[in-house]
Amino acid sequence: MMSTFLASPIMHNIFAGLAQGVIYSLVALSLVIIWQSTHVLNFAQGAMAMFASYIGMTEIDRGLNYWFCLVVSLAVGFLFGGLTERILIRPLYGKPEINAIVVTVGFLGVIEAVAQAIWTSTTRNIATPLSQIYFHDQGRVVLLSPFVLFQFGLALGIMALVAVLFRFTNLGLKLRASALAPEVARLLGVRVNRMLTIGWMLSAGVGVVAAVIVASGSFGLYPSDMDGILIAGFIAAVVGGLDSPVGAVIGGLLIGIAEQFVLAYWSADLASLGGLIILVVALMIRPQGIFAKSVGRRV
Amino acid sequence: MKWFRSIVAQERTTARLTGVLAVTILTLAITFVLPPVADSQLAGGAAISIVILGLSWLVGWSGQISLGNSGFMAVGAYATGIWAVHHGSTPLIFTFFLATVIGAISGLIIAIPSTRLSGPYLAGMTLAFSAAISPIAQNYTSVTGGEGGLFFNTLTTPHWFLGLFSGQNATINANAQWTADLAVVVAGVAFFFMANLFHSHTGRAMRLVRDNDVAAELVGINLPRTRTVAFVVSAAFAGLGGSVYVLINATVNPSAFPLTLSITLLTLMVLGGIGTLSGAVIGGIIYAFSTNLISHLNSLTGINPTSNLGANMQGIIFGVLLILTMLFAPHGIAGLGRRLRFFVKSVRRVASVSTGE
Amino acid sequence: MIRVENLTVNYGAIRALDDVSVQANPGRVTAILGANGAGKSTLLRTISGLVAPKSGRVFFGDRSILSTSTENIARLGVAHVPEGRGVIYELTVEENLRLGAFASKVDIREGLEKQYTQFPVLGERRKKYCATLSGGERQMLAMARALISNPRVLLLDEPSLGLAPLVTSELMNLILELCHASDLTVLLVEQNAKSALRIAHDAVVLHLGTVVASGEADVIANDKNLRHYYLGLVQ
Amino acid sequence: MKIGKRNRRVAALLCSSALALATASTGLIGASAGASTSTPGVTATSITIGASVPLSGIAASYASVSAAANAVFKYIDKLGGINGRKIKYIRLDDCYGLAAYGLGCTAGASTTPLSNNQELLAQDHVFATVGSLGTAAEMSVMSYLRQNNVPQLFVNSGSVEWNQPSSFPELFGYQTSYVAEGKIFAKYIKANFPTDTIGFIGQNDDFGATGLEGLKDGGITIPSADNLTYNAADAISGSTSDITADVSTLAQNKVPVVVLDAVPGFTYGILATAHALGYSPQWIISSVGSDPLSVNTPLEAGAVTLSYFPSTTDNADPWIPWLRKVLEEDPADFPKFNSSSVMSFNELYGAGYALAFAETLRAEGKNVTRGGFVKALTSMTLATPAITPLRFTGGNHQGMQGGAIATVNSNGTLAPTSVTVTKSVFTTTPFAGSSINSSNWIIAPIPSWLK
Repeated sequence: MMSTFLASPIMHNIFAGLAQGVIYSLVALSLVIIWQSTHVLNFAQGAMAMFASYIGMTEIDRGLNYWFCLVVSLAVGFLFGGLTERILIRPLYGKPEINAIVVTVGFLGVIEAVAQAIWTSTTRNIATPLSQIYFHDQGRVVLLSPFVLFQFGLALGIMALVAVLFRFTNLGLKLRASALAPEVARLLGVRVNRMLTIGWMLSAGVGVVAAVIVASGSFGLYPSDMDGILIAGFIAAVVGGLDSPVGAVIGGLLIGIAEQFVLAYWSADLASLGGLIILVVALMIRPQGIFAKSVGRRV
Repeated sequence: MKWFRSIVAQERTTARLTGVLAVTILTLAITFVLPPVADSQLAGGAAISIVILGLSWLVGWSGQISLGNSGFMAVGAYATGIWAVHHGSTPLIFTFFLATVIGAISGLIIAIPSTRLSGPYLAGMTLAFSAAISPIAQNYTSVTGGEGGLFFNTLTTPHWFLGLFSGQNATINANAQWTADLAVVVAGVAFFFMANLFHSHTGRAMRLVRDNDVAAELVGINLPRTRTVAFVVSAAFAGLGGSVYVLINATVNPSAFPLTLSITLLTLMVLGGIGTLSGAVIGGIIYAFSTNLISHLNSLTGINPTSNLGANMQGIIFGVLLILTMLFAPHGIAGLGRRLRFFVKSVRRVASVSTGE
Repeated sequence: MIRVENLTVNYGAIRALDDVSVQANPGRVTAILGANGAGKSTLLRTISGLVAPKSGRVFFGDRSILSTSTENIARLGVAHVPEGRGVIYELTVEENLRLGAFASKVDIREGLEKQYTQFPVLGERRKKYCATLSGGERQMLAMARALISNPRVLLLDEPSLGLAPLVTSELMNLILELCHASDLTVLLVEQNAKSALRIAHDAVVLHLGTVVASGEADVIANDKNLRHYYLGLVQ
Repeated sequence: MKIGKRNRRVAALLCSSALALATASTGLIGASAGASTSTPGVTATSITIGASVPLSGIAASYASVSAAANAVFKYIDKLGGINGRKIKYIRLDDCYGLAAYGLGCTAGASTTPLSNNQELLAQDHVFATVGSLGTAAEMSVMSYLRQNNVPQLFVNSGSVEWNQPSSFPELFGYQTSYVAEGKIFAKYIKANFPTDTIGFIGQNDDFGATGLEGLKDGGITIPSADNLTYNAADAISGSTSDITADVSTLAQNKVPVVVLDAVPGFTYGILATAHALGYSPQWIISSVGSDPLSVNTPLEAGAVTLSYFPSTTDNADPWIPWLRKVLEEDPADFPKFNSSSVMSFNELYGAGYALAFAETLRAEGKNVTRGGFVKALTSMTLATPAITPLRFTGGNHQGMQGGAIATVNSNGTLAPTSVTVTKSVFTTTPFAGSSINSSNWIIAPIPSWLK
């Protein structure tokens, strides 16, 4: 009984939506971490993650282990995030917020062009150690595979790790304080600049996890593979509230499922409208995102 | 007519008219000197500058950010395209009017749910609009022509204008210049209108709302209505710009209006300088001619421009230029000029103070 | 302990402090008085390194701290309670306190216990978000957070702002007590000159960025002209 | 000197306009060069042609098509050119017509197929555009080129739009139309899977729509449940959800044969998704999306496709070693190409239209005009590597008429790199009801002047 339920069309759509949704969630989470600390909307977030996953994951071609390559990608992501904050973003603090948009858009262009110049735009196939073949149940497909389960586990693990880090560790407390009240944090001896760099590193790392999942999936790795996902991630972050990591995660899952249901029951061409409808409805009800802490207007 | 007076400044309208007219005529004169390719590029730049001006008004004067202006532009563009396919022979002025009005209506539709939003939330809401345009255009093929879009050929160069040209490439040159001149004239009209708007009652109210919405409310400004007006005007300009843009290109299709175009518009506006006429002009110039500069820089590297590295070098240079401009001219290129003037002025003042004492 | 010499600070074209010299010693409360815009907060912010002066020198003991970063000044033992108290509303009471302990090598648990003993109200509300605290409780939290790192210098910016007279009076007594108990150097910026002068040992009067008077608090408090023109104290 | 506030604003705008003039002038030096004879682009010693093609962005893998054409032209130039004229081939990047607004596209903010064509005509004074790529991109410049009487030759697309001799007399297609391809697939299906249900996944534009039309015209009915499309724009955004839905629908219905009209990136995605679903039907893939080097997955092995060229590893065909030699001699376009490199269909495809252009130009003789070129092109037999005739007439500008059924091999490495092409070639026209003829494999002899 249970198993036919898992293979039912509705579960089919829920699994497909969740598989896409956790990717959006991770990207949204990474955008939120940066937004909280530096109030920068990083359009290059997806491209940075793509680049790190190219550096790490193409090592598989040299016969290296998938897990090792994943760790390499993460390390490159951390480094990349930190350097970006130090070199490109730091000069922008105190400047109009819109300037950061231009810089990150420019950076996005540079990263994708460099990636195409090095690796060309041909899709790369990443062989995963876990099978991507979906489970079958009495001849019917259940839209879950060992890799998809791993994908869920990895995403949940990363989200939990981020939550624990922010909520229960001294580093997390310093990160939050630096984001909420940088001047006060400095007066209390917190090295705020270092915290901002660490925030970008963490955020880039979370993005890399999303990019590696994308690259390992059925569309492979190519230089623009994160473009659409970044936009969906941004929408998810806005739906959840840009200062709420929990909201980002839930927003991502919502958008993933909404897209899948529009696709299945309305029109494939209009799939992306699913997420947009959620966005519009959410903002009309709560103008600062569903999970925003309502802070009164400060005069 | 109260609403009309509220958006047209009463003072110094003639002065502004003279200013815009001077620049328009100068630009028209320049089109006679420019090679035809540059004329074509200028035409596109003029169309985009109208859109940038509308965005600049929204961001610079009312303090609202929008990622939806490519959507408003697409609405004006499709209105133009659909009209041109069915009624190709109507006077252009009517087409422009139609695109402007339909653009404004789309702005109204987006503004109503957006007045309570700000910052990235407003960006998200407006992005939803521009992101929806492409799938909708693809889905309703019978009206929009789907993926391939619509094709029309409405811009015909008049005979008297053709007569000005002779020689082997006469038609090519004449057509290129005619489209450029047409786009420049439309842009001139749009810029004149905006110059007045900047100094109108509405413009001043807008500034107050941007700088301090609480104070604005206290002096009796209706916040939602002011914000809505800002959107409607911005969308009307985008609609007009989109109309000129597709008439120049003789085709309208979804891939011309990806949501990344909104980000590009924002980028061009910031590069030029936010909230000023000259900023929008510079943004249009960057749009039109940056490719030339980039190709030139690319040729300096000595890499074969058709190789994989060479073709992508173009994008690398573009991105690097964007970043460098923002790092070294954070208030845009127009702002750079202003800062220079301020610097000269303050040096003079310091000099006069020290000698005066 | 804190010595400021010939300090001049500009905000753009506006001169906020002009050739200001101030000295504050351990075990003494030094009040910085003056009207709104006199440059009191700027003085504290410059000591903490939040504002870069145009000229002048700032010493912590014998060490010049002019080019030291805010974070490192805090780590030296300068606790600055900024205007508006600087309590982070989105964090809990305990998180705010823990944050205060990072500036020194003090054991966090011990520090927390000590502050909860000193301020029992905070102990009761340790899991509450600061947005839910009253003005007096927020001030207590700000004090506790500053004290948890066992600082040697305490910079207080308008602690009485928004407090009821009775609470202000208690607060001032506490400041004096702390100052004596741990040989603390206290720089107390106040618009409420009366309360400040009641506990201060020394006082400095600022007007439009310049020092118009400095010396023993008693002397300042009894100068009629100062009282009238700069301190707003009329009998 | 005191300048009023208003005047300053005017001055600023004037300066900006001057800046426009200055910027526009850079890169345009020498704009008026060439064009000394009556035919644009033709001088006594050279002929200039151009193309707007994707060199960067998602379709950049097609860059090797025009690169190979360029290599052929350079080879011909080394032999002395055509009637004493060297061929100058200008290739401009248009990012597949996906208006280059940043993401994934690097051609520059305002570059479009139209702006590229304006540049080719007004600045480079090209004789013709040769081998420009993309259906939507080339449709957007048809009228412009027609207005200016510029031949638009060998458009790289299987749309039937290129075959309108009465309204566009200078417009010529090149590859077999998607309709004809569909019809030939239909014939193959009827012969090999007469009783099976057939599924279809196509791009939701001209490509998918006309391909499906061809299948229907060939007598294949596809149940509506198995007739699926994906959003072409998703190719840019990386959205995968509709592909997963499409493939799982076919998998649930256990459809044994599936026709794919997709670009290589999506062919990859579809094959990988099907593999994940444990679903392995017989794939029949359009030539547009089947090049094994571009699809780059062993999952493609066994798939059937249409080929208008011999296998790239078939050294018995004289064109293969000839083209390898040509590519090796052009290190600027093929930097790392050597005797052990693998050649893809893209290179054969590009070389094919370059040869067609060169041969026509040669046939036209010393006196070159656009009208003369079109006349020569519609009345001659072209020798190209194609195994199906590339032939134009006054009434048919489509280009190739068919191709051979080919199968993708697995050669044991990670990616399959070879294709076996059957020896019989099918030809047909895009017109409804026209019959499909089976003819012999053509190996056109390499003209002696090219050796």
